[in-house]
Formats: sequence, C-alpha cells, structure tokens
Amino acid sequence: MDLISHLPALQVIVPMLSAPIIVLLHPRGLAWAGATLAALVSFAISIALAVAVLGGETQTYAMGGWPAPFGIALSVGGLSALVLLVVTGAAAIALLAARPSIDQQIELERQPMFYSAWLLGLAGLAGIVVSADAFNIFVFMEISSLASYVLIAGGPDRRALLAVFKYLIMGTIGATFYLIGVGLIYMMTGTLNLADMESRIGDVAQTRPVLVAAGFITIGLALKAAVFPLHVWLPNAYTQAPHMITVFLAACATKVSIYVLIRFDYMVFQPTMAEHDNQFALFLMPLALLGILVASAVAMFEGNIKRLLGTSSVAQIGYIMLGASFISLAGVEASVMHIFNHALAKGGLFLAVACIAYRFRDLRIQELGGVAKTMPFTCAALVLCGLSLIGIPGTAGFISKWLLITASLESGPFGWIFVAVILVSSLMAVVYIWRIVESLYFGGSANRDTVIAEAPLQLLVVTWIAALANLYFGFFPEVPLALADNAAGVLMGYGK
Amino acid sequence: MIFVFSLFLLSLLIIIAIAIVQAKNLFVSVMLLSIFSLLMATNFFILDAADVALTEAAVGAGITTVIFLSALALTAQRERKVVGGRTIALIAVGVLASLIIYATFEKPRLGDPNAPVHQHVAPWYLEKTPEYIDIPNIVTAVLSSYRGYDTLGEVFVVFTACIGVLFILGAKPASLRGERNVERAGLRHHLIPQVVGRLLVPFIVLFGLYVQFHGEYGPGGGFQAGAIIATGVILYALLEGEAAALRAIPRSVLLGLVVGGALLFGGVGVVCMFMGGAFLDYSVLQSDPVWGQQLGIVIIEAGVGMAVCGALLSIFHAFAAREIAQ
Amino acid sequence: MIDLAVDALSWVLLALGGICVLIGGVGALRFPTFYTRTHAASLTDTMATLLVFSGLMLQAGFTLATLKLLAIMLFLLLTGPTATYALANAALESGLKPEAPTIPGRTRKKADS
Amino acid sequence: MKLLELLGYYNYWVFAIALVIGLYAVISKTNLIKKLIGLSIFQSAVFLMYITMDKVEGGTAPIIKAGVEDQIYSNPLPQVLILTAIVVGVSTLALGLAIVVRVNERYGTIEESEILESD
Amino acid sequence: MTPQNTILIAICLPLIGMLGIIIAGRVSANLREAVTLITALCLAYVVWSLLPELMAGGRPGVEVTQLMPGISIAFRVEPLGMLFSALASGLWIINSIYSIGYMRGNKEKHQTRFYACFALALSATMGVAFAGNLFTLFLFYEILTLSTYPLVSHKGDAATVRSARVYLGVLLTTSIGLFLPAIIWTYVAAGTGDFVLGGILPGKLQDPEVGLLLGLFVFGIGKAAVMPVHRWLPAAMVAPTPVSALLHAVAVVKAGVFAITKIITYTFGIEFLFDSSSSGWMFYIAAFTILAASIIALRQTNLKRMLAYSTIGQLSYVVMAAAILKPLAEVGAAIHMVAHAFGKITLFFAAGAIYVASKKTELYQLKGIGRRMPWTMTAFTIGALSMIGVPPTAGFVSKWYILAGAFQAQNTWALFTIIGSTALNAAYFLPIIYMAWFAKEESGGKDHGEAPFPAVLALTLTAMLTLAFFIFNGPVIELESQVVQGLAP
Repeated sequence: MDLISHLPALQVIVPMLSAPIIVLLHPRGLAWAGATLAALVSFAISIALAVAVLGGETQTYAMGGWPAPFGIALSVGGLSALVLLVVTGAAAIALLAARPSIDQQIELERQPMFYSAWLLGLAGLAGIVVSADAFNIFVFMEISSLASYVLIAGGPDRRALLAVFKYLIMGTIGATFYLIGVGLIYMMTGTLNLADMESRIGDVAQTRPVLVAAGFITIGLALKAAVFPLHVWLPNAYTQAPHMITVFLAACATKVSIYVLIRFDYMVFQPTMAEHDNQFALFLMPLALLGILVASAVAMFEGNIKRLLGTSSVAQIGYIMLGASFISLAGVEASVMHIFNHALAKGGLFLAVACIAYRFRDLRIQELGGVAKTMPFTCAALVLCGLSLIGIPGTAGFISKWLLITASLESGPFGWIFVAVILVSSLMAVVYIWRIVESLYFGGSANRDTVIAEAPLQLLVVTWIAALANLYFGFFPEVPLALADNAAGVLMGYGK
Repeated sequence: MIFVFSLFLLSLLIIIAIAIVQAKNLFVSVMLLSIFSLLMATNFFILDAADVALTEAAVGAGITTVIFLSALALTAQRERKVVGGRTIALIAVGVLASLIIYATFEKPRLGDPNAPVHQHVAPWYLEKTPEYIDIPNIVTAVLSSYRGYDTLGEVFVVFTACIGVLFILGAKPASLRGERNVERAGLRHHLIPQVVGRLLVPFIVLFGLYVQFHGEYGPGGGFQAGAIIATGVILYALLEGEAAALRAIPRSVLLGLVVGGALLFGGVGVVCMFMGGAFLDYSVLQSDPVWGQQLGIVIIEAGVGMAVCGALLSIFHAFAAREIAQ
Repeated sequence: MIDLAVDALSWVLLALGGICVLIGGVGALRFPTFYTRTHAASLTDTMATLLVFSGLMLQAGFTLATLKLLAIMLFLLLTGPTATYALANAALESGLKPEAPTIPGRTRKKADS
Repeated sequence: MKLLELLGYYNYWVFAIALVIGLYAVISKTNLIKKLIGLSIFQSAVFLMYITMDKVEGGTAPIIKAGVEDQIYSNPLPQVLILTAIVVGVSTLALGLAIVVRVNERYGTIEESEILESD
Repeated sequence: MTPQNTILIAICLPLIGMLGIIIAGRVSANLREAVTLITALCLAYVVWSLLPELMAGGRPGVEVTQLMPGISIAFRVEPLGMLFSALASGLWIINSIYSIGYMRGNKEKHQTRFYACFALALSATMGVAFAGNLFTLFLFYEILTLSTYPLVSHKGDAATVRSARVYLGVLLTTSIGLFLPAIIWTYVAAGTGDFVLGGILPGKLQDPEVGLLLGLFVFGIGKAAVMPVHRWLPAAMVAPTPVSALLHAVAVVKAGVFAITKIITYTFGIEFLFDSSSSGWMFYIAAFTILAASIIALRQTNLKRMLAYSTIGQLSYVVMAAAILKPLAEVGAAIHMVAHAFGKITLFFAAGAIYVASKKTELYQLKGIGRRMPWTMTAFTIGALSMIGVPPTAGFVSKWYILAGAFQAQNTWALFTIIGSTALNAAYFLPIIYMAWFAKEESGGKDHGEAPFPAVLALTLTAMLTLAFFIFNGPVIELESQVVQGLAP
C-alpha cells in the first residue's frame, strides 16, 4: 500500500503516537516544539486528504486489513475533509502561537503533559472525523473529551475547575446517551459500521428501539455540540480555559460534534426512516432560531470579552444548525461553509484576545479602555476578525451568511422569518463587536502605571495570519466551497 | 433456574442503586457502589460475558473503589442536606425511564437466538476466527485484531486520564503545609493483616500475569491483568505505606510503563504499515498470517497490560501523594 | 451406591453452609453492638465458606475444578478473618469501646431508659 | 411462557431504572462526589444493556472448546465494546475525582451550592 | 494601458497612496501631504483618462474574481459611474489642498490616520462608482462606511464617539438589514446581479413585490439619507470639516444617491418601474424629505448642521428626479449630483475656513464676518445661490432639467415641491448672506483675518467651478444622455 492510501490512518496516528513521546520531553520548549511539529504534520496530511477528495473519490481505509462491517473502516469525504482542515488547522495555528501565552499560564514542569494532552485532543477529534464506525466514534469522542477536560482545567482561575467539572458531567452524559443510541441501533441491525447500518436499518426503521435511538443520539450529540438550550457548559468552559486552549476548542471542538450529528442523521436516519427529515427539522429549527436570538442578545450584555465571544459561539452554532435543518442542498452547503468560516473568525478573535490577555490580566471590557494605543496591530486584527464574525462583505463570514440567507429564501414560505432572524442577530453581532472596538479604541485608558508593549511577535504574527485568512477566504472561497459542495451532495444523497 | 437467580440479582441491583443514592454518608455509598459493581459482574457472568465480568470485578469493584476512597480521604465524608431541585429531576428521569421502557417492547427478548445481533457480524467472527487467527477466546480475537483500533483508542483513553490526573494534581496545593511529612506507616503495627497481605501480594501478581498471558485461551487479557496487578501493588502500598511502594516501583518507572505500553501497541501497528499491511494488520508480521496475528495479539496485549497497570498505579499514587502533602 | 452417598453428603454440607450464612446474616442484623455483629458476620466467611466449598468439591469430584475451588476456599479463609480483624481493630482505634456482652432485651431497655 | 417472554425484557427494565437512578443522582445531588457516584451507576447501567443483548439461549462464553461441535456461543462483539466502555468509565471517573480534589483545595468544600455562593 | 487596467489602477492607486501615507507619516508631515496630493493627482489623471472612451460610447469592464457561481467581483464603467468617479477624484485634489490648510490650522492629532483613512475612503468610492454588479457595489459600499468611521470619530471624545456610533449604527443597520436582503432577493429572483441597461428584473417580479424590493433598496441605501434614515448625516458633522466637505457633501452621500439611481436604471429599468404601479410612493417620500429637510434646516442655529440638513434636502432632489422616471429627469439627477457637489463643497469649505480663522460655528456669530473674510464669504454666497438655484450658478442648470423631466411626466407635485423648496432654501440662506455682509459685527469678537492660504485657494476654486458649470455643462449632459438613449420621452 502506498503512502496516499495510508493518509486517513496517519491523520489520527501521527498526533496520537507523538503524544506519549511529548510527555518525556522535559527540557524547556522541547515539548512545545514537538507538539507543534506533530500538529503541522497532521495539518499537512489533512491538506493532502482534501486534495485527494477534491480529486474526486472518497478516501477509505480498512483498519487491520479487515473488511468493512467486521473490522473498523475509516472514510474521508468532502465533509470530513473540510472538518479535518478546520480541526488540524486550528490546532496547528494555536500551537504555533501558544508558547508565550502557555509559558505564562502553565508551570514549566507541567507543560509536557499539557502539550501531550493537547495532541491527544487533536487526535481524538481527528479520529472522530475520519471514523466510519459508530462505536469507534464514541471511543475517540472520549479521548477528545478527556483531553479537553484536562486542557481547560489548566486555566489559572479556580472557577476553571468548576467549569470543567460541569463540562465533564455534561460531556459524559452526552457521550453515554450516544452510546445508548448506538447500542439500540446495533441491537436492531447487528452492525456498527455506518454505511452498513444505513443499508440494514431500512427493515426495522419504524421499530420503537430505532426511533428512541435516533432521539438518544440526537440529544447526546446536541449536548456535546452545545446546541441551545444544552449549551450551559460552553461559555464558562471557554472563559476559564487557558487562552490558547480557547482558541483551539472554540475553533473546532463543538464543530466536530455537529459534524457527527449531521453525518449520522443525514446518512443513517433520513434515507431510511420515513418522515424523519421532518422530525429532525422540526426538532432543530426552533432550537436554532432561539439559540441565534437569545445567545446574541445575551452576548450584547456580557462583561467579560472571552465570555462574550463564547456566548456568541452558541449563536453561531445556531446558524450551522439552521442551515442543517433546511434539509436542502443549499442549506447543508451553507451550514458546512459556516463551520469553516466561523472557525476562521472565532479562532482569529480568540487569538487576538490571547494577545491582549498576554499583557492585561483583567479581560472585562470596560477595563480594556484604550488598549489600541499600546497594541495597535493586535486590535486591528481583532477588528478584522470581528467584521468577519458580523459578516461584512469581503470577509469569510459574509460568504456563509450569504449562502445561509439564500438557502432560507429558497426554503419555502417561512424563508423571510429566517432571513429576518439572521439579519437581526447580525445586527446584534455589530453591537457586541462594536462594544469591544469602542472600548479598545476610544475607551478611557484605565490607570495603568505598568509600561505596556505590543504582544510578543510569535503571537502577533500568527494572529495576523488568521486575520488575513479571514480576508483571503472572503475573496477566494473556491476550495472550501468545492468541499462543501461535495459534502452537501453526498449528504443529500446526490453523491452516491 | 439461572433465570430466577438473575432476576434476584437484578432486583438486588436496583435496591442497592437506590441505597447508594439515598445514603448520606459518602463512605457508605462508595462501599455500596463497589458491591453494586460486584453484582453487576455476577450478572455479566450469568450472561456468558466472562471477560467483562472479570474486568468489571477488577476495575469496577476494585480500582474504582480505591480511587473513590482516596479522593474521599482528601475531601468530605458526608454530604450536606440537598435543598429543592428534586421534583424537576424526578420528572426528567421519569420521562426518560418511560421512554426507554416504551422502547423495550420491540426489542428481541433476552437470549433470543434470532435477534439481529446474532445474525450479521457476530457469526462471522465465531466462524472465521479459527481460520484467520486461531485462538480459542473469540473476545480476545475481536478485541485485539478485528477491532484492535478501538482497543488502541481505549489504551489512549487510559493514557489521557493518567496524564490528566498527573497534570491536575501536579499543581501545587493551595496551602502547602508540611510538605511530605513523616511517611505514613501503613499497617505496619497490625501484624495479622501485614502477614496475610504479604502472603497474598505475590499470588495476586502471579494471577495477574496468568490472566495476561492466558488471555488467548481463557477469559482475560491486558486490561484485566493490568488492573489485577495494579490492585496487588496497591495492596502492598496499603500495607507498607505508599513510600515503600514507590521505592519498589518509582514514579518514573510507572510513567515509563504507561508510555512504553502505549507506544508498544502503536508501534506494532506502524511496523505493520512498514511491512506493507494496513495499520494493525498483524498478518504481515510473520510469513504465516495466522502466526503473525497471534504474535501481534500477544505483543499488543502486553502493551495494553503495561499501559493500564502503569496508568492505574500512577493515578493511585497521584491521589495518595496528595494525601501526604495535605 | 458410593457416589450416591457422596452426593448426599455434599448436599448436607451445602445445606449446613447455607444455614450458617443465614445465621450469620440474622446475627448481623439482630445483635446489639458493633463487635457482636462483626462476630456474627464473621461466621459466614469461616464456617459457611468451609462447608459450602467442601460440599461443592464433593460435587465436582476429582477434576481441575476441585483444585480451583480449593484455592478459592483457602483464599477466602485467609482473607475473611483478616478483614474482620482489620475492621474490629479500626473500630477499636477509632475509640469504640466494647461493652460487656448483654442480651438484647436488656440493651433495648437501656436504650429506652 | 408469556411470563417468561416478559421476563426476557426484565434486564432491559433494570437497565432503564438503574440508568435513571444514576441520572437522578447526577442532576439532583449538589455534592460533587455524589454526582460522580451517580455518573458511574449511570454508565454501568449501559453496560448491562449491551451485555444483555449478547446472551444466546443455551450458549456459553465465546471461548471455542477444541473438539466440541455444534456448541452455541454467545455474541462476542458487545463484550468487546463493553470492555472498552468500562475502561473509559473508570478513566472519566479518575479525572473527575482529581478535579473534585482540586476544587476542595481551592474552595474548601465540595458542595456545589456553597461553591457558587463563594464565587 | 488598456481601460481594464485603468479601472483596477483607479481602485488600487488610493490604497498604494494609503500605504505611502502611513510610511511617510513616520518621516515627516510635509512628505505625507505631498504623497496625498500626488496620489490625488494621479488618481484624477487615471480616472479622467477613461473619459474619451466613455464619450465614444465604450463600456470597459473587468471581472476580478468569482466568489460563488454567479457572484463575482466585477467592474464596469458607464456614464453615471464615470461622472461620479470623475467628480470625486477631481474634488479630492482640491480637498487635499484644503485639508492641509485646515488640519494644520487646527493642529489636529492623528493626522496620518486621517489622511490614510481618507485615501481608503476614496478607493472605496472608486469601487462603488465602477461596480459592475450589485455584490461589488455592496462590498465597496460597506468598505466606504467602515473606512469613514475613524474619520467621523476623529476627535475621539465621548460626544464624538456617541455621534460616530449613530453614524455607524444607522448605516450598518440599514445596509445589513435591508440592502443585503434586497440584493440577495434580486439574485434569487433574477439569477444575476449585473448592471444591464434596461434592468434585469423586468418580467421577474410581480407588482407588489416590486414596490417592496424598491423600498428595501431605497431605505437600505442609508447613505442617500432619505427620511427617516437621515439621522446619521447631522451626526457625522462632528467630523473635521474636510471630511464633511468631501465625504458628506460628495463621496459618501453621492455614493448613496448614485447607487439608487444606478439600481433604478440598471437593475429595475426605468420603464419597468414607471409601468409598475407600486413604485410611485418613492417619489412622494423624496418630495417629503426635500420639504421636511428644508424646514428643519430653517430652524438650525449651527452652520454645519444647517448645511447637513440642506444636504439631505438636496440629495432627495436627486432621488426625486430619479423617481420621476423620465429621461430628462434622469439626466437632471445626474447633473444635480455635480451641481450640488460643487455648491455644497464650497459651502463646507467656507464653514471650515470660518472655523479655522475665528473658531465660530453658530449662525448668529457670523454678523459682519464678510468684511474680515471677503474671499470666503464671496465663495459662500456663490455656493448658497447655487443651492437656491439662481443663475448663473450650477444649481440652476440641474433644477432646470429636473423641471423639464417633471413636465415630461406631467408631474405637478414635482413642480410644487421644487418651487416650495427653492423658496425655503432662499429663506435659510439669504439671511446668512445678509448678516455676513451688511450686519454690524458685535464688539469684543477676537480679531482675525482670512483662513490659511490653502483653504482659501481651495474654496475659491470650487466657487469658480460652480459658476463655470453654468456655462460648460455640455459634455456632462451629452455623456449622461447616453444612459437614457432610446427611451420614450
């Protein structure tokens, strides 16, 4: 077998196997270097995979050489490739910038374990995305969850511990619900392979266990994806986590759960269970709309900048869910695109916040008055990413918003309501982003006797890379669009 | 006959579960929890799941209890009176329960041989294993070859938990009073437990090794073995004091075990890749694929054993050391 | 003929063992003080173990199973009393003084008064 | 026979009840350790569900005995899955307890209500 | 240099200039302003070099990149855009000269940021002018909004920031809330957003929807300041006067009315709208805005605020002219952009000059100021007359064409509106002129002369332009008539 065919496996193995080695790298900075290297390699792998998928065929891999329903199969299609890009890209970017901020927040002797946990988180997320086996997804879900508990618990404030405990409880319940659902389906079909499930579930589609299983899986994953109103764990966790971890998790953690939710529902349930698509839409759409409005409204009044952005993530997840709940080609494409673009915008924003936090301990907005005078570049990047989050044309955020509005206009008589909701929440986004901007640029500079300089170069450069990516993909979104097209086609069953 | 017995056990399970939730003394609930796990293990055994029963007994009833107790020693013994929030919870779980029970009445009955579960994949395992892998214990075969990737993931879950606990408890305690004062004497001054314990420890470890290497033929394998050996060492630590245990197996060695085990498992997979197979495709390890499979299984089971044993012990020590630091 | 006798014997042993367990349980519930209860409970993991296992061994005959049963019995006979001892000892250390043995009636009255 | 039919579902009922008992503890208890205890009941209940499906009437543990023909074996797959799940459970538990210990150090209590007051 | 490149250069040039300004700003103020002037000159040259081709009837266009199928960033020069870009780029030169005098005279801070953002705003203006489809138009429209925000909030004190918040709030809310959905609706309905003469919507939409879509556009393009979305314009007056002069008399506000005119001509199509019954309301809104704005202006005491409301009124002239939906009126709309630009920029220059020289901002303070600042006040008078529409000023020409269009449409309301508003304009401009020249100055005012030379030079130039346009307006009319060629009178 040649290297290319091994890529799906390598995507997971590389970060996973480098994690134990990292633990042993004690000399200063070595652990960071190793972790960054591993992350970059897996990013390269995901790019190669994306290229291969754009080349036309879905990449599949039989673990241990055992054929599909008996062994564990991996498969990477358009959707997986895009999410992989997001996950590995976020990890690579965050790790590249991480060192100064982490040195500030984590004691030196604990850093090797921290970085190793980071790689494990990456491996877990990647493993979820590439896997085509329901139970295997659960295992890697647990790896990533445990790793992210550890990472968040690294937060300096004592509230971090409580936040992560809540997250642990919620996450475990979610995962266990998923496990129950998978068990019920397995009970009725006798297989764990997703594709095989789809082909075998048809005969038993209307039996009670399968219906209940669909419920369990949807709720469990929604819990892990922080779909409103199951999002209560998210803002605290993001606020209290170490800054670079917030960058990493905000960019991709919940996205992966959404990915599993969408994939499971579109590929296993909807083709086989009559009326399921309507149930799915009717279940998700109200939640999505409520989430968009409520979360945006709450974000407008948040005091802490990280908490504000975290809350806005809940609203953004609402967008993704809304697109998915249209059950239409355009809708799915829009939501997949938004997975990508929101990762860009939020990642950039949190990077900028990390830069600011490197200099200022207190992240309440009114305490950040006039920061722009001392950190002009950081603030400029923050504004750029903020515009992308709002969806100003020329930024990545605009693309997905455009697609989303188009999809809602096509979605039927109620389209206008969705458009209205999207626009209103965009305006709310203007408000909460501009609260930050005004404070940064025109706020009365609080009493700071300490001399403040720009953030360290390492952080700054990476932040700007992210910011410029927001611009680049605002003007040249062909690649993600192509992947999203492919994904939507496959999910809606045109690809097969 | 066996059905009636299992009915009795299951009912007991429910009763104990309720007792666990009701007990106000955390120590009591933890003890009941370990009994709960033992009953669970018994049920598993009745349901023909020998490996799972062994694991549940070793991990659920053994290790879990130890960790819980060492955590309790660092925190509170009793829980405060709960105020409110019950009715909502009751309603929620009530709905959930009725939902699941609603679902049960279209499930295949217990032991129904025509259940879909027994139709599709499972028979293939039972029928092909002698041909492809040729070891008696199908569970081990599935665990370490057909679904070896899952098992790798599982090892890494344990690994994550291990470094996680080390990371979280590695933080300096808020108040470092008397850093590592006089090491606890363990049960030195109790003659009888010490003698008996000393007598038992080697046998426990021996049994662990047996379970490890007999896994292909009988119930057992890396996880169970790792857990059992860990239990033995923990018993030693209880008798001789934690410091003595650390003298016997220092932390670095434990970490080495964890890392080594994880890497051993992964390494085998990578070697398979280099020898032209898929990841974890042991058939390529030897000229004869069946031999290759068996070889691979032995190695990765060893890796699993090392990793699990090391991880559980490191976790135990992390808690115990905390105890001393306090 | 002989194996019939063996069978009968084994059943007798098993029955006795069961009775021992029962007695132990009742004692553990009904006895007044901690130490007395421990004492009662300890009956189960000495006498009962011995009887039940020997009964089972007779059932099994001369096979590998017998050997295993023997090993388990030895294990239990070693650990059970030790555990009881450790329990009582811990209680003593935590300052629970054993009272003079009393019959239930008296203690109940004492409890009333 | 009808009774036995119903008894065939008894395991599933026990699974359901144990599950919700655990969940109830997780939701309603404010003591963090008690929550975790509830969590582990919650998880073991799921193990019961999986193991229940692997049973086949007249079957034995799936360990092939040499020379014995037409022997019915129970389903090995759920057992494998649950072996994994058990280890996952204990890992989560260890992590949770470590966090609780740290909480106790930083806050001096493990009662959620009191912690929320102190923040 | 092919026209295609010319377009791209015209858009990139200010950006390059911006970088130059930022770099030069670290060196010295003179260098920085030199860079600004040079950029302005080059830009004007580049833009004007497109004129001959346009006159010849050419419509050069270029597509930069395609974001999504059917949605691309493309540019296409046509008479309206040509006029607008030529106007903006030309006036930028004069404005730069003026800014030098003003900013130095006032010793403003952050001057580098000021000039840089100014260049950026100009680039965005060029983008709007040359936009080849709705999406591109929207893109640069938003960039224009954002790039002017720092200019408006230039002073940075609490009051300024509050006004800037209103500015940004109104413009973003309208553009995201109404303009964007309108655009997407158009794309969904017509399948494209390109600007085609005669419109892309005819036959694609039914009657009530046409009115609704038109409403989304008219109110979505907040920059046109059609009531009730005019609030941002007075708020923006906190900006330094050069900003008010070029951006809020020419670039930004004209971008608004320009966008509306362009959408009416190239997206709806004039005849299509004229035939559709549900689009009539637009005319009345515009007429109402004209009168209301004039009346409010009457009651202002602050010079710049008065000018702002007068701007609102004058902008609605353009909208109304466009809404008359007759060829001559469309031409009138185009010409009025030019005429009003010359007049209003002159007025703002004058106001700024007065502020620099005497720090006077209120009307009552202007008694007798004409004797101290003859040049300034002469220019002011000319500008005011042009606003009223008295010959021989530019204002007369445009009003003439609009009236002609009104006759074509037999639209008596238009006549009344124009007459009424003319009277009102006179009512609020003439007293100032009278006060400035003939009233006696209060004693105790600080002694001052003319504003700095560059400022005076600039406003003199624009005043002369205002007069000149009365005579030399042939080319413009000829150019704009191309837009409405082949339409029934």
